Amino acid sequence: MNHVKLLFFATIRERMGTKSLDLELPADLTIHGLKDRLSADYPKVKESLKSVLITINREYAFDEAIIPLNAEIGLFPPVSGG
Amino acid sequence: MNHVKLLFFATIRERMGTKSLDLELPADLTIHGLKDRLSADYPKVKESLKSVLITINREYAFDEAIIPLNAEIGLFPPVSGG
Amino acid sequence: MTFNMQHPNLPTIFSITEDEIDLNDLLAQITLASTGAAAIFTGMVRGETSRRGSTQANAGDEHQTEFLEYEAYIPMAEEKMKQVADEIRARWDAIEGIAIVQRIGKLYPKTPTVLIACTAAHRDTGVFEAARYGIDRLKEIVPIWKKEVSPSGEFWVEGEYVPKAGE
Amino acid sequence: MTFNMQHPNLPTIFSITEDEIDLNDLLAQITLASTGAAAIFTGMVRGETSRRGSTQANAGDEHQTEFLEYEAYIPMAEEKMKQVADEIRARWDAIEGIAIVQRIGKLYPKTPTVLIACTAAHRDTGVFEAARYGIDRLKEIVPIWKKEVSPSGEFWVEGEYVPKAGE
Repeated sequence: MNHVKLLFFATIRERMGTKSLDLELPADLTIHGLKDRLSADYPKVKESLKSVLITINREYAFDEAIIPLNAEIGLFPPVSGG
Repeated sequence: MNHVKLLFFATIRERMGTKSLDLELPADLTIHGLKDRLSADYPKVKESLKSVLITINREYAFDEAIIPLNAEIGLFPPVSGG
Repeated sequence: MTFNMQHPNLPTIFSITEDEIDLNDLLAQITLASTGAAAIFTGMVRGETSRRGSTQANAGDEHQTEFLEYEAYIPMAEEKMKQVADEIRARWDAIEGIAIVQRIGKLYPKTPTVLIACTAAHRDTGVFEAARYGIDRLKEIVPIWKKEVSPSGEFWVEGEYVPKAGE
Repeated sequence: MTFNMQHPNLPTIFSITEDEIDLNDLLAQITLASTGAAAIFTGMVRGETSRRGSTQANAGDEHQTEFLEYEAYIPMAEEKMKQVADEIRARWDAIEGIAIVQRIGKLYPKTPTVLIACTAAHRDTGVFEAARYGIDRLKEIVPIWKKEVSPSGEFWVEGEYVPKAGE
Protein backbone atom coordinates (compact mmCIF):
# COMPACT_ATOMS: atom_id res chain seq x y z
CA MET A 1 0.00 0.00 0.00
CA ASN A 2 0.99 3.61 -0.60
CA HIS A 3 0.54 6.30 2.03
CA VAL A 4 -0.25 9.59 0.35
CA LYS A 5 -1.25 13.02 1.58
CA LEU A 6 -3.99 14.89 -0.26
CA LEU A 7 -4.14 18.70 0.02
CA PHE A 8 -7.32 20.56 -0.93
CA PHE A 9 -7.54 24.24 -1.80
CA ALA A 10 -10.20 26.84 -2.56
CA THR A 11 -13.58 25.47 -3.68
CA ILE A 12 -12.51 21.85 -3.29
CA ARG A 13 -11.27 22.50 0.24
CA GLU A 14 -14.63 24.05 1.08
CA ARG A 15 -16.59 21.17 -0.44
CA MET A 16 -14.43 18.55 1.25
CA GLY A 17 -14.69 20.42 4.54
CA THR A 18 -11.01 19.74 5.21
CA LYS A 19 -7.60 21.00 4.09
CA SER A 20 -5.97 17.58 3.91
CA LEU A 21 -6.55 13.87 3.98
CA ASP A 22 -4.14 10.98 4.56
CA LEU A 23 -4.99 8.00 2.41
CA GLU A 24 -3.78 4.45 1.83
CA LEU A 25 -3.83 3.71 -1.87
CA PRO A 26 -3.04 0.56 -3.84
CA ALA A 27 0.44 0.60 -5.40
CA ASP A 28 0.52 1.80 -9.01
CA LEU A 29 -2.80 3.63 -8.77
CA THR A 30 -3.10 6.39 -11.37
CA ILE A 31 -4.50 9.89 -10.86
CA HIS A 32 -7.51 8.68 -12.80
CA GLY A 33 -7.97 5.86 -10.31
CA LEU A 34 -7.63 8.28 -7.41
CA LYS A 35 -10.32 10.52 -8.87
CA ASP A 36 -12.65 7.52 -9.23
CA ARG A 37 -12.08 6.59 -5.63
CA LEU A 38 -12.68 10.14 -4.36
CA SER A 39 -15.84 10.44 -6.46
CA ALA A 40 -17.18 7.27 -4.91
CA ASP A 41 -16.20 8.11 -1.33
CA TYR A 42 -17.00 11.85 -1.43
CA PRO A 43 -19.96 12.38 -3.78
CA LYS A 44 -20.06 16.09 -2.86
CA VAL A 45 -16.80 16.69 -4.79
CA LYS A 46 -17.65 14.51 -7.80
CA GLU A 47 -18.57 17.54 -9.94
CA SER A 48 -15.49 19.50 -8.82
CA LEU A 49 -13.20 16.65 -9.84
CA LYS A 50 -14.17 17.04 -13.48
CA SER A 51 -12.26 20.33 -13.76
CA VAL A 52 -9.78 19.84 -10.93
CA LEU A 53 -6.07 20.48 -11.32
CA ILE A 54 -3.85 17.83 -9.76
CA THR A 55 -0.28 18.08 -8.58
CA ILE A 56 2.07 15.31 -7.52
CA ASN A 57 4.89 16.52 -5.29
CA ARG A 58 4.14 20.11 -6.37
CA GLU A 59 4.26 19.50 -10.11
CA TYR A 60 1.17 19.48 -12.31
CA ALA A 61 0.11 15.91 -13.12
CA PHE A 62 -2.43 14.26 -15.36
CA ASP A 63 -4.84 11.34 -15.39
CA GLU A 64 -2.43 8.70 -16.64
CA ALA A 65 0.31 9.48 -14.06
CA ILE A 66 1.06 6.72 -11.57
CA ILE A 67 1.12 8.03 -8.01
CA PRO A 68 4.59 7.55 -6.49
CA LEU A 69 5.18 6.35 -2.95
CA ASN A 70 4.44 8.83 -0.17
CA ALA A 71 3.30 11.44 -2.65
CA GLU A 72 1.95 14.85 -1.71
CA ILE A 73 -1.05 15.37 -3.97
CA GLY A 74 -2.70 18.76 -4.47
CA LEU A 75 -6.27 19.13 -5.72
CA PHE A 76 -7.59 22.55 -6.66
CA PRO A 77 -9.46 24.57 -9.27
CA PRO A 78 -7.60 26.64 -11.90
CA VAL A 79 -5.55 29.27 -10.09
CA SER A 80 -6.76 32.86 -9.70
CA GLY A 81 -3.99 34.71 -7.87
CA GLY A 82 -2.62 38.14 -8.52
CA MET B 1 12.56 97.96 -27.12
CA ASN B 2 11.66 94.59 -25.72
CA HIS B 3 12.82 93.49 -22.27
CA VAL B 4 13.40 89.74 -22.28
CA LYS B 5 14.83 87.28 -19.80
CA LEU B 6 17.18 84.59 -21.07
CA LEU B 7 17.61 81.39 -19.02
CA PHE B 8 20.60 79.10 -19.65
CA PHE B 9 20.82 75.45 -18.66
CA ALA B 10 23.37 72.65 -18.62
CA THR B 11 26.34 73.09 -20.98
CA ILE B 12 25.19 76.52 -22.16
CA ARG B 13 24.81 77.74 -18.59
CA GLU B 14 28.35 76.58 -17.87
CA ARG B 15 29.77 78.24 -20.99
CA MET B 16 27.89 81.47 -20.33
CA GLY B 17 28.97 81.41 -16.71
CA THR B 18 25.51 82.55 -15.64
CA LYS B 19 22.00 81.14 -15.24
CA SER B 20 20.20 84.13 -16.69
CA LEU B 21 20.57 87.38 -18.53
CA ASP B 22 18.18 90.32 -18.92
CA LEU B 23 18.38 91.87 -22.36
CA GLU B 24 16.87 94.74 -24.29
CA LEU B 25 16.07 93.59 -27.81
CA PRO B 26 14.67 95.42 -30.81
CA ALA B 27 10.96 94.84 -31.33
CA ASP B 28 10.13 92.04 -33.77
CA LEU B 29 13.53 90.37 -33.45
CA THR B 30 13.39 86.68 -34.38
CA ILE B 31 15.05 83.79 -32.59
CA HIS B 32 17.48 83.71 -35.47
CA GLY B 33 18.34 87.35 -34.82
CA LEU B 34 18.79 86.67 -31.12
CA LYS B 35 21.21 83.84 -31.87
CA ASP B 36 23.22 86.12 -34.15
CA ARG B 37 23.43 88.73 -31.42
CA LEU B 38 24.48 86.21 -28.76
CA SER B 39 27.11 84.73 -31.11
CA ALA B 40 28.58 88.19 -31.62
CA ASP B 41 28.47 89.24 -27.96
CA TYR B 42 29.45 85.87 -26.42
CA PRO B 43 31.84 84.08 -28.81
CA LYS B 44 32.33 81.28 -26.24
CA VAL B 45 28.76 80.02 -26.86
CA LYS B 46 28.81 80.41 -30.65
CA GLU B 47 29.38 76.69 -31.19
CA SER B 48 26.73 75.70 -28.63
CA LEU B 49 24.13 77.86 -30.35
CA LYS B 50 24.28 75.68 -33.47
CA SER B 51 22.54 72.80 -31.71
CA VAL B 52 20.72 74.75 -28.98
CA LEU B 53 17.06 74.22 -28.19
CA ILE B 54 15.12 77.44 -27.66
CA THR B 55 11.91 78.01 -25.77
CA ILE B 56 9.70 81.08 -25.68
CA ASN B 57 7.54 81.29 -22.59
CA ARG B 58 8.20 77.57 -21.90
CA GLU B 59 7.22 76.29 -25.35
CA TYR B 60 9.74 75.07 -27.90
CA ALA B 61 10.37 77.72 -30.55
CA PHE B 62 12.27 77.93 -33.82
CA ASP B 63 14.44 80.32 -35.77
CA GLU B 64 11.69 82.17 -37.59
CA ALA B 65 9.65 82.89 -34.42
CA ILE B 66 9.33 86.56 -33.47
CA ILE B 67 10.11 87.16 -29.82
CA PRO B 68 7.06 88.53 -28.01
CA LEU B 69 7.19 91.31 -25.44
CA ASN B 70 8.66 90.44 -22.05
CA ALA B 71 9.37 86.90 -23.16
CA GLU B 72 11.09 84.30 -21.01
CA ILE B 73 13.52 82.56 -23.35
CA GLY B 74 15.20 79.26 -22.48
CA LEU B 75 18.43 78.12 -24.15
CA PHE B 76 19.71 74.59 -23.58
CA PRO B 77 21.04 71.43 -25.23
CA PRO B 78 18.75 68.48 -26.04
CA VAL B 79 17.29 67.18 -22.79
CA SER B 80 18.76 64.15 -21.00
CA GLY B 81 16.60 63.56 -17.92
CA GLY B 82 15.33 60.34 -16.52
CA MET C 1 16.47 36.22 -1.50
CA THR C 2 17.63 32.99 -3.03
CA PHE C 3 20.88 31.84 -4.48
CA ASN C 4 20.46 30.90 -8.10
CA MET C 5 22.97 28.42 -9.49
CA GLN C 6 22.65 29.70 -13.05
CA HIS C 7 22.78 33.37 -12.10
CA PRO C 8 24.81 33.49 -8.90
CA ASN C 9 25.02 37.27 -8.69
CA LEU C 10 21.52 38.15 -9.79
CA PRO C 11 18.98 38.69 -7.03
CA THR C 12 15.74 36.74 -7.32
CA ILE C 13 13.13 37.32 -4.66
CA PHE C 14 9.92 35.40 -4.35
CA SER C 15 7.62 35.56 -1.43
CA ILE C 16 4.13 34.75 -0.26
CA THR C 17 3.37 36.95 2.66
CA GLU C 18 0.64 38.36 4.85
CA ASP C 19 2.62 41.59 5.24
CA GLU C 20 2.28 44.81 3.29
CA ILE C 21 4.12 44.89 -0.01
CA ASP C 22 6.90 47.48 0.29
CA LEU C 23 7.81 48.63 -3.22
CA ASN C 24 10.73 50.78 -2.07
CA ASP C 25 12.33 47.92 -0.20
CA LEU C 26 11.79 45.34 -2.95
CA LEU C 27 13.15 47.66 -5.62
CA ALA C 28 16.28 48.31 -3.54
CA GLN C 29 16.81 44.57 -3.15
CA ILE C 30 16.86 43.96 -6.90
CA THR C 31 18.94 47.02 -7.83
CA LEU C 32 22.58 46.24 -8.69
CA ALA C 33 25.39 48.71 -9.35
CA SER C 34 24.79 48.07 -13.05
CA THR C 35 21.01 48.60 -12.88
CA GLY C 36 19.51 51.61 -14.63
CA ALA C 37 15.87 50.66 -15.15
CA ALA C 38 13.03 48.82 -13.42
CA ALA C 39 9.56 47.85 -14.56
CA ILE C 40 7.16 47.04 -11.77
CA PHE C 41 3.64 45.67 -11.98
CA THR C 42 1.31 45.73 -9.01
CA GLY C 43 -2.23 44.44 -8.77
CA MET C 44 -4.67 45.93 -6.29
CA VAL C 45 -8.05 44.92 -4.87
CA ARG C 46 -10.74 46.74 -6.82
CA GLY C 47 -13.45 48.12 -4.56
CA GLU C 48 -15.79 48.77 -7.43
CA THR C 49 -15.96 47.35 -10.90
CA SER C 50 -17.19 49.88 -13.43
CA ARG C 51 -17.35 49.72 -17.18
CA ARG C 52 -14.90 52.57 -17.73
CA GLY C 53 -11.76 51.28 -19.36
CA SER C 54 -12.50 47.70 -18.51
CA THR C 55 -12.31 45.04 -21.14
CA GLN C 56 -13.64 42.41 -18.79
CA ALA C 57 -16.51 44.02 -16.95
CA ASN C 58 -19.88 44.23 -18.63
CA ALA C 59 -22.85 46.27 -17.58
CA GLY C 60 -24.22 43.46 -15.45
CA ASP C 61 -20.93 43.02 -13.62
CA GLU C 62 -20.89 46.35 -11.84
CA HIS C 63 -20.57 45.74 -8.16
CA GLN C 64 -18.87 46.59 -4.91
CA THR C 65 -16.25 44.44 -3.22
CA GLU C 66 -15.85 44.46 0.54
CA PHE C 67 -12.63 42.45 0.55
CA LEU C 68 -10.82 39.58 -1.11
CA GLU C 69 -9.55 36.58 0.77
CA TYR C 70 -6.47 34.92 -0.69
CA GLU C 71 -5.07 31.48 -0.04
CA ALA C 72 -2.04 29.71 -1.47
CA TYR C 73 -0.46 26.27 -1.65
CA ILE C 74 2.60 27.96 -0.22
CA PRO C 75 5.53 25.59 -0.86
CA MET C 76 4.36 24.83 -4.39
CA ALA C 77 3.61 28.51 -5.05
CA GLU C 78 7.19 29.37 -4.10
CA GLU C 79 8.52 26.73 -6.48
CA LYS C 80 6.31 28.01 -9.30
CA MET C 81 7.37 31.60 -8.65
CA LYS C 82 10.96 30.44 -9.04
CA GLN C 83 9.94 28.77 -12.30
CA VAL C 84 8.39 32.02 -13.53
CA ALA C 85 11.63 33.85 -12.69
CA ASP C 86 13.64 31.20 -14.56
CA GLU C 87 11.34 31.53 -17.57
CA ILE C 88 11.83 35.30 -17.54
CA ARG C 89 15.62 34.93 -17.46
CA ALA C 90 15.50 32.39 -20.29
CA ARG C 91 13.53 34.82 -22.46
CA TRP C 92 15.21 38.15 -21.58
CA ASP C 93 18.86 37.64 -20.79
CA ALA C 94 19.45 41.28 -19.90
CA ILE C 95 17.27 41.01 -16.79
CA GLU C 96 19.27 41.61 -13.63
CA GLY C 97 16.95 41.35 -10.59
CA ILE C 98 13.48 39.82 -10.28
CA ALA C 99 10.98 40.13 -7.45
CA ILE C 100 7.70 38.20 -7.35
CA VAL C 101 5.53 38.75 -4.29
CA GLN C 102 1.97 37.67 -3.55
CA ARG C 103 0.22 38.92 -0.46
CA ILE C 104 -2.40 36.56 1.00
CA GLY C 105 -5.09 36.77 3.66
CA LYS C 106 -7.95 39.25 3.84
CA LEU C 107 -7.21 42.23 1.60
CA TYR C 108 -9.29 45.37 1.24
CA PRO C 109 -9.88 47.68 -1.74
CA LYS C 110 -6.91 49.75 -2.97
CA THR C 111 -4.44 47.38 -1.32
CA PRO C 112 -1.58 46.06 -3.51
CA THR C 113 -1.91 42.26 -3.58
CA VAL C 114 0.81 41.22 -6.00
CA LEU C 115 4.07 42.62 -7.34
CA ILE C 116 6.32 41.62 -10.22
CA ALA C 117 9.45 43.71 -10.69
CA CYS C 118 12.31 43.29 -13.15
CA THR C 119 15.48 45.35 -13.40
CA ALA C 120 18.08 45.76 -16.15
CA ALA C 121 20.79 48.16 -17.23
CA HIS C 122 18.49 49.97 -19.66
CA ARG C 123 14.77 50.26 -20.34
CA ASP C 124 14.98 48.87 -23.89
CA THR C 125 16.13 45.42 -22.78
CA GLY C 126 12.75 43.80 -22.16
CA VAL C 127 12.02 44.91 -18.59
CA PHE C 128 8.46 45.96 -19.43
CA GLU C 129 7.76 42.79 -21.38
CA ALA C 130 9.36 40.67 -18.66
CA ALA C 131 7.17 42.17 -15.93
CA ARG C 132 4.09 41.68 -18.09
CA TYR C 133 5.07 38.07 -18.77
CA GLY C 134 5.64 37.53 -15.06
CA ILE C 135 2.16 38.59 -13.98
CA ASP C 136 0.57 36.65 -16.85
CA ARG C 137 2.42 33.47 -15.84
CA LEU C 138 1.73 33.95 -12.14
CA LYS C 139 -1.97 34.02 -12.95
CA GLU C 140 -1.60 30.78 -14.94
CA ILE C 141 0.57 28.46 -12.90
CA VAL C 142 1.19 29.75 -9.36
CA PRO C 143 -1.28 28.02 -7.01
CA ILE C 144 -3.08 30.95 -5.39
CA TRP C 145 -6.82 31.52 -5.19
CA LYS C 146 -9.06 34.36 -4.13
CA LYS C 147 -12.59 34.59 -2.86
CA GLU C 148 -14.48 37.85 -3.22
CA VAL C 149 -16.71 39.04 -0.41
CA SER C 150 -19.28 41.66 -1.38
CA PRO C 151 -22.59 42.93 0.02
CA SER C 152 -24.37 40.37 -2.17
CA GLY C 153 -22.43 37.39 -0.89
CA GLU C 154 -19.14 35.66 -1.48
CA PHE C 155 -17.83 33.81 -4.48
CA TRP C 156 -14.57 32.33 -5.66
CA VAL C 157 -12.87 34.11 -8.53
CA GLU C 158 -12.59 31.53 -11.29
CA GLY C 159 -9.32 30.88 -13.04
CA GLU C 160 -9.38 29.24 -16.43
CA TYR C 161 -5.87 28.17 -17.38
CA VAL C 162 -5.08 24.45 -17.35
CA PRO C 163 -1.32 23.90 -17.12
CA LYS C 164 0.20 21.57 -19.66
CA ALA C 165 2.37 18.58 -18.83
CA GLY C 166 5.67 19.66 -17.32
CA GLU C 167 4.53 23.22 -16.80
CA MET D 1 -1.76 66.56 -7.28
CA THR D 2 -3.47 68.73 -9.84
CA PHE D 3 -7.05 69.20 -10.88
CA ASN D 4 -7.50 68.26 -14.50
CA MET D 5 -10.40 69.90 -16.31
CA GLN D 6 -10.81 67.06 -18.76
CA HIS D 7 -10.53 64.31 -16.16
CA PRO D 8 -11.77 65.86 -12.93
CA ASN D 9 -11.69 62.67 -10.89
CA LEU D 10 -8.48 61.18 -12.19
CA PRO D 11 -5.35 61.90 -10.16
CA THR D 12 -2.37 63.26 -12.07
CA ILE D 13 0.80 63.88 -10.12
CA PHE D 14 3.89 65.51 -11.50
CA SER D 15 6.77 66.67 -9.47
CA ILE D 16 10.41 67.72 -9.66
CA THR D 17 11.92 67.17 -6.29
CA GLU D 18 15.14 66.84 -4.36
CA ASP D 19 13.48 64.32 -2.03
CA GLU D 20 13.57 60.54 -2.20
CA ILE D 21 11.04 58.98 -4.55
CA ASP D 22 8.55 57.04 -2.40
CA LEU D 23 6.94 54.40 -4.61
CA ASN D 24 4.48 53.24 -1.96
CA ASP D 25 3.17 56.74 -1.40
CA LEU D 26 2.94 57.63 -5.09
CA LEU D 27 1.15 54.40 -5.92
CA ALA D 28 -1.39 55.01 -3.16
CA GLN D 29 -2.03 58.50 -4.51
CA ILE D 30 -2.96 57.22 -7.98
CA THR D 31 -5.01 54.22 -6.82
CA LEU D 32 -8.78 54.69 -7.10
CA ALA D 33 -11.52 52.38 -5.84
CA SER D 34 -11.81 51.10 -9.42
CA THR D 35 -8.06 50.51 -9.87
CA GLY D 36 -6.80 46.94 -10.21
CA ALA D 37 -3.43 47.32 -11.94
CA ALA D 38 -0.42 49.59 -11.99
CA ALA D 39 2.67 49.68 -14.20
CA ILE D 40 5.57 51.62 -12.77
CA PHE D 41 8.87 52.50 -14.39
CA THR D 42 11.80 53.75 -12.38
CA GLY D 43 15.25 54.76 -13.58
CA MET D 44 18.25 54.53 -11.31
CA VAL D 45 21.79 55.89 -11.35
CA ARG D 46 24.08 53.18 -12.73
CA GLY D 47 27.28 52.92 -10.76
CA GLU D 48 28.96 50.83 -13.39
CA THR D 49 28.25 50.38 -17.05
CA SER D 50 29.04 46.90 -18.29
CA ARG D 51 28.32 45.23 -21.58
CA ARG D 52 25.94 42.65 -20.14
CA GLY D 53 22.46 43.26 -21.42
CA SER D 54 23.25 46.74 -22.58
CA THR D 55 22.34 47.83 -26.06
CA GLN D 56 24.00 51.19 -25.61
CA ALA D 57 27.27 50.48 -23.90
CA ASN D 58 30.16 49.24 -25.98
CA ALA D 59 33.39 47.75 -24.76
CA GLY D 60 35.06 51.13 -24.63
CA ASP D 61 32.28 52.60 -22.52
CA GLU D 62 32.80 50.51 -19.41
CA HIS D 63 33.28 52.83 -16.53
CA GLN D 64 32.39 53.76 -12.98
CA THR D 65 30.11 56.60 -12.00
CA GLU D 66 30.55 58.43 -8.72
CA PHE D 67 27.30 60.39 -8.97
CA LEU D 68 25.01 62.20 -11.38
CA GLU D 69 24.05 65.81 -10.95
CA TYR D 70 20.61 66.74 -12.32
CA GLU D 71 19.21 70.13 -13.11
CA ALA D 72 15.84 71.18 -14.52
CA TYR D 73 14.07 74.19 -15.95
CA ILE D 74 11.51 73.60 -13.27
CA PRO D 75 8.38 75.54 -14.30
CA MET D 76 8.70 74.41 -17.91
CA ALA D 77 9.48 70.84 -16.85
CA GLU D 78 6.25 70.76 -14.83
CA GLU D 79 4.28 71.99 -17.83
CA LYS D 80 5.87 69.38 -20.07
CA MET D 81 5.18 66.61 -17.55
CA LYS D 82 1.55 67.66 -17.64
CA GLN D 83 1.71 67.49 -21.44
CA VAL D 84 3.13 63.94 -21.25
CA ALA D 85 0.26 62.95 -18.94
CA ASP D 86 -2.27 64.49 -21.34
CA GLU D 87 -0.69 62.61 -24.25
CA ILE D 88 -0.95 59.35 -22.29
CA ARG D 89 -4.63 59.93 -21.56
CA ALA D 90 -5.30 60.79 -25.20
CA ARG D 91 -3.73 57.47 -26.31
CA TRP D 92 -4.98 55.10 -23.58
CA ASP D 93 -8.38 56.14 -22.33
CA ALA D 94 -8.55 53.42 -19.68
CA ILE D 95 -5.74 55.04 -17.68
CA GLU D 96 -6.92 56.17 -14.26
CA GLY D 97 -4.01 57.71 -12.34
CA ILE D 98 -0.66 59.00 -13.60
CA ALA D 99 2.42 59.96 -11.60
CA ILE D 100 5.52 61.50 -13.19
CA VAL D 101 8.36 62.37 -10.83
CA GLN D 102 11.92 63.47 -11.51
CA ARG D 103 14.39 63.75 -8.69
CA ILE D 104 17.13 66.36 -9.16
CA GLY D 105 20.34 67.29 -7.40
CA LYS D 106 23.31 65.06 -6.70
CA LEU D 107 22.26 61.41 -6.98
CA TYR D 108 24.38 58.38 -6.22
CA PRO D 109 24.42 54.89 -7.77
CA LYS D 110 21.38 52.66 -7.16
CA THR D 111 19.20 55.67 -6.35
CA PRO D 112 15.87 55.95 -8.21
CA THR D 113 15.96 59.21 -10.18
CA VAL D 114 12.71 59.11 -12.12
CA LEU D 115 9.33 57.43 -11.86
CA ILE D 116 6.44 57.04 -14.28
CA ALA D 117 3.40 55.17 -12.96
CA CYS D 118 0.05 54.51 -14.61
CA THR D 119 -2.98 52.79 -13.11
CA ALA D 120 -6.10 51.25 -14.66
CA ALA D 121 -8.84 48.78 -13.81
CA HIS D 122 -7.04 45.87 -15.51
CA ARG D 123 -3.57 45.10 -16.78
CA ASP D 124 -4.65 44.61 -20.40
CA THR D 125 -5.72 48.23 -20.85
CA GLY D 126 -2.39 49.73 -21.88
CA VAL D 127 -0.80 50.45 -18.48
CA PHE D 128 2.53 48.91 -19.48
CA GLU D 129 2.59 50.69 -22.84
CA ALA D 130 1.52 53.96 -21.20
CA ALA D 131 4.35 53.84 -18.64
CA ARG D 132 6.83 53.05 -21.40
CA TYR D 133 5.52 55.91 -23.50
CA GLY D 134 5.77 58.22 -20.51
CA ILE D 135 9.44 57.61 -19.85
CA ASP D 136 10.25 57.83 -23.57
CA ARG D 137 8.51 61.18 -23.85
CA LEU D 138 10.02 62.52 -20.65
CA LYS D 139 13.44 61.86 -22.12
CA GLU D 140 12.46 63.73 -25.29
CA ILE D 141 10.67 66.89 -24.22
CA VAL D 142 10.94 67.52 -20.45
CA PRO D 143 13.77 70.01 -19.83
CA ILE D 144 16.04 68.13 -17.44
CA TRP D 145 19.77 67.49 -17.84
CA LYS D 146 22.33 65.40 -16.05
CA LYS D 147 26.07 65.59 -15.66
CA GLU D 148 28.01 62.48 -14.82
CA VAL D 149 30.86 62.66 -12.36
CA SER D 150 33.31 59.74 -12.49
CA PRO D 151 36.89 59.11 -11.41
CA SER D 152 38.01 60.16 -14.90
CA GLY D 153 36.23 63.51 -14.81
CA GLU D 154 32.80 64.93 -15.43
CA PHE D 155 30.75 65.18 -18.57
CA TRP D 156 27.23 66.09 -19.55
CA VAL D 157 25.04 63.26 -20.75
CA GLU D 158 24.00 64.17 -24.27
CA GLY D 159 20.39 64.11 -25.33
CA GLU D 160 19.62 63.90 -29.00
CA TYR D 161 15.93 64.60 -29.54
CA VAL D 162 14.95 67.90 -31.14
CA PRO D 163 11.32 68.71 -30.40
CA LYS D 164 9.13 69.61 -33.32
CA ALA D 165 7.04 72.78 -33.56
CA GLY D 166 4.22 72.74 -31.02
CA GLU D 167 5.66 69.80 -29.11
